[in-house]
Amino acid sequence: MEINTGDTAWVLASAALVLFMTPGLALFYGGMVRSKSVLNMMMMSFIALGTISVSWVLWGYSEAFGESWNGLIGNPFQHFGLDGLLGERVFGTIPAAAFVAFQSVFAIIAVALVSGAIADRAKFTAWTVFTVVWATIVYFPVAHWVFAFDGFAADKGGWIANQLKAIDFAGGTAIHINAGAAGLALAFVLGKRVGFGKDPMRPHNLTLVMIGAGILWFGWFGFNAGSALGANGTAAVAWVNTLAATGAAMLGWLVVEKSRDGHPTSLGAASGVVAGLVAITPACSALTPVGSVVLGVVAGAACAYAVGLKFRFGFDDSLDVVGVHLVGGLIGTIGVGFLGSASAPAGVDGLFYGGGVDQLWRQVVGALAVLVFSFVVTYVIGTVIQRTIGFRLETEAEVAGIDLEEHAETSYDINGLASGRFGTGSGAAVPTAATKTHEGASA
Amino acid sequence: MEINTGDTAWVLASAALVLFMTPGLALFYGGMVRSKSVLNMMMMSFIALGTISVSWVLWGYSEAFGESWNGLIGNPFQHFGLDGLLGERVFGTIPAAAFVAFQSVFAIIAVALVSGAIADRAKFTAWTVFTVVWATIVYFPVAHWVFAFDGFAADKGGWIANQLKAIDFAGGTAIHINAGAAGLALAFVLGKRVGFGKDPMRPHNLTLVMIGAGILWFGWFGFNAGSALGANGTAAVAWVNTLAATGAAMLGWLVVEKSRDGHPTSLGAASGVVAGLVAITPACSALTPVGSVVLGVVAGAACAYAVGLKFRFGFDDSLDVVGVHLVGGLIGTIGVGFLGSASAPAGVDGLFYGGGVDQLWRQVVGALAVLVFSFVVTYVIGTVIQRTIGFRLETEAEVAGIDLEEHAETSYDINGLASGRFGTGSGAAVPTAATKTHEGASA
Amino acid sequence: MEINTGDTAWVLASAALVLFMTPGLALFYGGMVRSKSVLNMMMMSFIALGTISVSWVLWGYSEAFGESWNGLIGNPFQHFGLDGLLGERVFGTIPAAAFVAFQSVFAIIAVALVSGAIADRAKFTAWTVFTVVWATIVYFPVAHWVFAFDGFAADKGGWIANQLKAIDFAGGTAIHINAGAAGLALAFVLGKRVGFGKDPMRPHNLTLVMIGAGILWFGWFGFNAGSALGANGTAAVAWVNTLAATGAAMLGWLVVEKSRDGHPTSLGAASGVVAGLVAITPACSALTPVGSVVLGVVAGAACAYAVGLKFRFGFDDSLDVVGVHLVGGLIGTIGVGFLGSASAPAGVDGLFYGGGVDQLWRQVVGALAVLVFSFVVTYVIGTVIQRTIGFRLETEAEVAGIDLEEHAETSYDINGLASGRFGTGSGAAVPTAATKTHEGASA
Amino acid sequence: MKLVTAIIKPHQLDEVKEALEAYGISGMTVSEASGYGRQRGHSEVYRGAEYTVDFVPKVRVEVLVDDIDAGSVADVILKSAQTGRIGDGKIWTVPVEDVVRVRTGERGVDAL
Amino acid sequence: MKLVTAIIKPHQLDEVKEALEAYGISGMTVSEASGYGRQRGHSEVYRGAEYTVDFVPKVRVEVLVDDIDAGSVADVILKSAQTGRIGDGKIWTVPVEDVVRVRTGERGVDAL
Amino acid sequence: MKLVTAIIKPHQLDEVKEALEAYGISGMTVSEASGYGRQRGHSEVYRGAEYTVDFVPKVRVEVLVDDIDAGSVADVILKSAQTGRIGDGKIWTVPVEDVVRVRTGERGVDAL
Ligand SMILES: Nc1ncnc2c1ncn2[C@@H]1O[C@H](COP(=O)(O)OP(=O)(O)O)[C@@H](O)[C@H]1O
Ligand SMILES: Nc1ncnc2c1ncn2[C@@H]1O[C@H](COP(=O)(O)OP(=O)(O)O)[C@@H](O)[C@H]1O
Ligand SMILES: Nc1ncnc2c1ncn2[C@@H]1O[C@H](COP(=O)(O)OP(=O)(O)O)[C@@H](O)[C@H]1O
Repeated sequence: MEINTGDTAWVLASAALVLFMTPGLALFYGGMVRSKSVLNMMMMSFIALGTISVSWVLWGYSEAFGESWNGLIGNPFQHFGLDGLLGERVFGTIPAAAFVAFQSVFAIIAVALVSGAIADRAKFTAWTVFTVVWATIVYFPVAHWVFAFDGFAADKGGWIANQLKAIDFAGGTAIHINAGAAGLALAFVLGKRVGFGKDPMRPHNLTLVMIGAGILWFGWFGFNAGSALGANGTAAVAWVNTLAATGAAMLGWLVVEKSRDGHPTSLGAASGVVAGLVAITPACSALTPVGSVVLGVVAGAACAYAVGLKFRFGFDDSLDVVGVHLVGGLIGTIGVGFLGSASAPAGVDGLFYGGGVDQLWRQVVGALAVLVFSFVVTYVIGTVIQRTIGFRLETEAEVAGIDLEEHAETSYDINGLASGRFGTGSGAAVPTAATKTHEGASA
Repeated sequence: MEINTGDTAWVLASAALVLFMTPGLALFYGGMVRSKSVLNMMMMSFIALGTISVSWVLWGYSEAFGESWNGLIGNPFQHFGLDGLLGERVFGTIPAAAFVAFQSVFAIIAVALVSGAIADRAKFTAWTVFTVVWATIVYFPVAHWVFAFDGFAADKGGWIANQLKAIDFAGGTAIHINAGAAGLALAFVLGKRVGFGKDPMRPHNLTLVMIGAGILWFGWFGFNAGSALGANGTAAVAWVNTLAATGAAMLGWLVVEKSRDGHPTSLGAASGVVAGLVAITPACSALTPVGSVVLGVVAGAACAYAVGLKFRFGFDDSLDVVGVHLVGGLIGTIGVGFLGSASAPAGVDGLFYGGGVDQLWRQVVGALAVLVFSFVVTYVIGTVIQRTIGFRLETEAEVAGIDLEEHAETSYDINGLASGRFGTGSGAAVPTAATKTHEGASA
Repeated sequence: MEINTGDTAWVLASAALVLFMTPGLALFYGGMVRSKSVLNMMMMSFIALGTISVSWVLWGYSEAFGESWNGLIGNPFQHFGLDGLLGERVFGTIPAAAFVAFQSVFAIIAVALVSGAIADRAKFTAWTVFTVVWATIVYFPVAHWVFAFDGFAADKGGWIANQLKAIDFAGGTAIHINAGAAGLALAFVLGKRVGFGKDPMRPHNLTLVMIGAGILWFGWFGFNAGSALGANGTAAVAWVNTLAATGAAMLGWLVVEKSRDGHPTSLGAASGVVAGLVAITPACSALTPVGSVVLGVVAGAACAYAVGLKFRFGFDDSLDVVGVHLVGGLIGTIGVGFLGSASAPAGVDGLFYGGGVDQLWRQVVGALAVLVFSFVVTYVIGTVIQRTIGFRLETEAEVAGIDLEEHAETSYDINGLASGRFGTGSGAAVPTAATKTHEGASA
Repeated sequence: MKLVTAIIKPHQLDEVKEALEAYGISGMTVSEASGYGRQRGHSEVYRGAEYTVDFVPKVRVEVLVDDIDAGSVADVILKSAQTGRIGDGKIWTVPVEDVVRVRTGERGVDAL
Repeated sequence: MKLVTAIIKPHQLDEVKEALEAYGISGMTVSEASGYGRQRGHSEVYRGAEYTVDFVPKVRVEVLVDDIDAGSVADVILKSAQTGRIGDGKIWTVPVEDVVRVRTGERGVDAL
Repeated sequence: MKLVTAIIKPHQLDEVKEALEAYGISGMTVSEASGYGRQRGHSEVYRGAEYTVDFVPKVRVEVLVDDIDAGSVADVILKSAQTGRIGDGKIWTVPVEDVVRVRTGERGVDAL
């Protein structure tokens, strides 16, 4: 079959947009922690760009989109190293490699999202190991369930897409519920930060948070509208719904803040944006724009309340992966069962549009299946890592600051007055001991 | 009619690019104010992303592109909630929803631009109300005048596009003159900041300004080249002209600075970039690349002088919406009348290319019509808001810092030494009073 | 010939992505210097956006892609001012102007890259002059050698592309080796910074570095996959290889750091990303994804060592243009000769895939030719500038900070307590002397 | 000699500086500080969680003066720093045994 | 009157503040400082080049007190700032000749 | 005991620190300051509007010393901080009544 260049152009552009979301997430998360842990926070996202890129190319793609084993997992050996996907192979209307590209960045950000739950206290090596293990055991299979449609990249695909037929256009279950449930599990495994609920841990740089939110929104158009895998009417509707729901969610969050706390905040606006984006992710092909506005307002307002759950129940989901991604993902996924409209591209009426509960129960089952699977398996993975190489940082290092401990770096040196001495270190390609002579000093 | 996937891909990508400009503007503006008001400055842009997204979906699109009432305004009820635009409907060569998407982000940034004139001193709620009212009464109608071509989205469109036939490819009048005139009106309504012309109000973070300028330039390729509504030769020429004029404008601004003040500055470079982008916006389909260089140099140099007008005339257009957007928009719009070349896609010769004054007077009339309409109506809207709910912040709150007053947030906590106590607040989903016990403390 | 809208859409989007890389580079570089020189560092990139945009439109494009003079240089007068490229002219499947657009941003970033070698100590006016001279004498000709294929934009193109037939898909030689060699030459011409190898010169803002690295990676998909000049299978494979090699290079760099210095750093992650992007640039159409992973690991690890060379040999390549771009560019360009696989779009087997040394020697010759040419000519240009208008800043100004000296600006004013007095300055469009009365003061 | 130290509101710094200049004081050292006292801090709210910041920004001004000037300098600062609202700050005076100008090595009153 | 100055670890600030409040001290001035002493700094590595930072972050707490309180205030700070690990800091006391409250012009003990 | 305070140019800090170390001083406290004096500030220009910054960055170094060391310590700082150009700063000495090491509670000279 011939490729369609317009569809290909849009998918390649979308893939780049989604890649950009992970650095965006690094900034969004990084701005929210204290200045002594911003680099580690950003590194947890960046390392996923490294480990998951490589895993994806080697076995991840094949595990997600290779020939299905009972709808549960793809054959990881079939396309090992992307074997057989470089040439003239076409999926739908685009080159196979374009589909590989597009799906790769979903895997990366799904992993990076989880890190928000364990800010400031995870050993970096342990987290690095976790990214690979979690992707392999949790994400790639779940992506298979949700994104592998029969007859597209392989004859047989995953059970949620093909048997259950839950609608999840761009990954409300596979990405957000999945990452949210995993974050919750890790928050339990690692325990609370020193001083959680007592010390003030306010965001150290809200301009970073806003940059991150801006990049996320921008990239999310690739995430959602790109999931049409072509430049067509479905993509355009997904685009518009992504705008409408997100704007509405920002308003929803801010109205809650204004009425409850007295002030609409910039962190609230950024958080509302993300909540709206999460909620519309599964639903963007299934709702009308007005339905999207409704979904957005509900998601924004609900998540604004949900972020308080961690204080009530005492788990330290530091940057609210649960409150925003799990809750937002549930609202969006289940919301399709209520707000779906046959006039939207997905063509399915939800409960409120006279479609009964047929689609609703599918959505609920899909959402819960991913939630439970992810939570349980992640809890096991996290526990094994904690019991073997250790996951949680030592208390003293955590208090002194994880950036110094794990990365030997300081995030900012704005005034430039900090004194210090220079050693050529080992970077000089000469033995370290010899170079630590610190041959002079003046700040 | 069939959609063209290549055109659709480009329009969807362009729409995302233009969406990204508003967070970019937030950073550009945010870096220029003092650190005590950066969050409010960014929030004035972000809230437009919320309110205008929703307004656009509900009635804004229809008001701008619904069936025309005498060339002055579209029928706001025809496509209320984007009714009738989701299906197979095609405008030109793209899905109707793609056009809706592309135009939505123009509305958002037009509103956000205005905020630069009233930095540091506007009540956030009043600004929020203003965004909706101004979009409804000023922007949507003007967009109709300029962007609604007969027979594209509706049979009859706006008077500037179809009767006057002024050339405004991407919105020099509808966006920049419009926002600039509105900014001027609001600067009068709100009055000067405390200490204007006396206190130093230097930019608190020029790296933010540069990030913002970079994002704006990047996004502006969607703005200008995307306005071709297809991936064609016109788009490509618009792209090249957008580069040429902008680079030239940066040089123009810096040369003025170097010769007048002794130093070319980074704020000058960023400002020159924006001035060039503004000026080439209406003109990018009508000029040759050499013509674009000329327009850019003129715009950069002229705006470098124009930003000083506020000190001479004593109005506090804090971030130079007048000096850059109004002046740059006028130069670009009227410049088409001089520099237009029939060899460019628009195919019209200006005065300098032997075309006489025919196009020139059309450009002048279009520019002035928007300027006067926007200034007058905005002045009225601003005054009504000031007299009813109040627009201007209390002096004491302004001096203490609008971020704390309006958003209860602090932008940066870089050194992390700030002491403070934690209260679970109302986010804990339990009554506020009970949780303000501040159950412990250690920084 | 008809244009293909999908190909055009992708090339226009790619061009915008590559444009975005230069502001990204400004941040990447800017974050690495001390806070007293961040603005100058960013300005060295920004000014290239100005000067090279204009030079490109006037004579640069024609010099690079006009009719060839012996494969060495294009005719600079043929398309002066882009004459003859606006209309219906088509190159391959895209409008001529789209090709002009795409190649313009390569020229800009090539120039900007060089600045990393001479951080903190170059007179800004001299650098501005250098950008134009270097582009004209070095970059445009080298771009002709490498990127001008016979029969595409002109009948006859450059010698590396057409006679030597070295594979350099997106500019490993023309951009990275070229800029790296030029940086080395300038580092010699300007000499070391005051305190080099003694004073601590740690990065003042690593979050900026990470933002920059994120933008670079994002934009690089346009750079590499866009170089297919169409939305096709080659572009898709280039995209996937760009992901795989970059992720692998980050891991390679971090593993070296972890084993050598004890800590994987965020600066290392960002640097590894760039090293990987550089290395895969020439190779992205010629390798399999597995080959790309191998190339990436090698490049990341090798560059992690190569950045230490400057201390050993005592040249102050401040931000490691040599260690990352020259070394990375050599690894990628020559790596094609080893790792090239006939199953990739370029269809050439390298030494490791049984292709013998045929392609290898071509790669080596191409790489060395550019390296030597660039180094020698740049050294001459730099020396002439130094001997005439002076290139190196005065010592005292360098120590006090180049931002204040050259741009009269301060990068950050975060706490806002800095006292100061306001003068309307010359911006008020009234004579400076009269306005320096400082009519009052209170911070 | 004496060292007169004043903790004042940041906004009053320029007025204090000008008043001191007018009085004939040509040098001073200024630094940032945070104050705790009758003047209350403020609350911030992030994702619904409330933080109370107890300290308010202040500026410290230090002036080395001759013994006979100490009282008047304190008065000059007092007048120029006063806004009458809570949190205006404190001024205190400490005896100094020796002062040296680093550039010249001059000592005592000559070093001021 | 006396000025009691303490250089302490940043983390102890809230405890010191609360202890002083409990003792009845209602005002103090705090600022950032960097300390050099037995407590070592740390090393950082950027692109393989090592930097040694010798100074460690500290907080300076200053309290103006009546003569008779000086000793007890120093003791209160001592107890609340102590962690027993190297780098806990110093407390010193300096005689003060005069204190003024800027807001009211009150002097001496009334100004505290 | 005495407290020797020096306001110096930021660039001289490392030299001062090394000179003090060489002399045998093992502890000190450093903080940022802004100075006003003979040394002029600078002008900045933003969109044509000029701002004059009057204060120049300085560093404050404080050393607690035994009475007999006070003079020599001031001299050591004097020599190491001197560049001979305007703005080199001041050194002054203040009497201290009591010093405590927080970690151990040691007092007086033992606490240094
Ligand atoms: N006992 C004290 N010792 C040191 N500084 C003090 C003391 N009391 C107050 N201050 C400083 O003076 C500032 C103003 O004091 P405050 O009690 O708020 O107002 P006022 O002096 O107007 O009654 C405080 O912020 C603090 O910096
Ligand atoms: N002689 C001194 N003069 C001034 N400050 C000092 C002096 N010695 C120590 N300090 C301060 O006290 C802090 C703690 O001192 P240090 O020697 O590290 O630990 P300890 O007091 O527990 O032995 C130092 O960081 C420094 O700020
Ligand atoms: N009277 C003073 N009181 C306190 N600090 C002072 C005084 N005079 C000068 N200083 C400090 O000393 C610094 C250097 O003083 P300055 O007059 O600029 O140069 P110099 O001491 O070389 O004549 C000033 O920046 C300021 O920090």
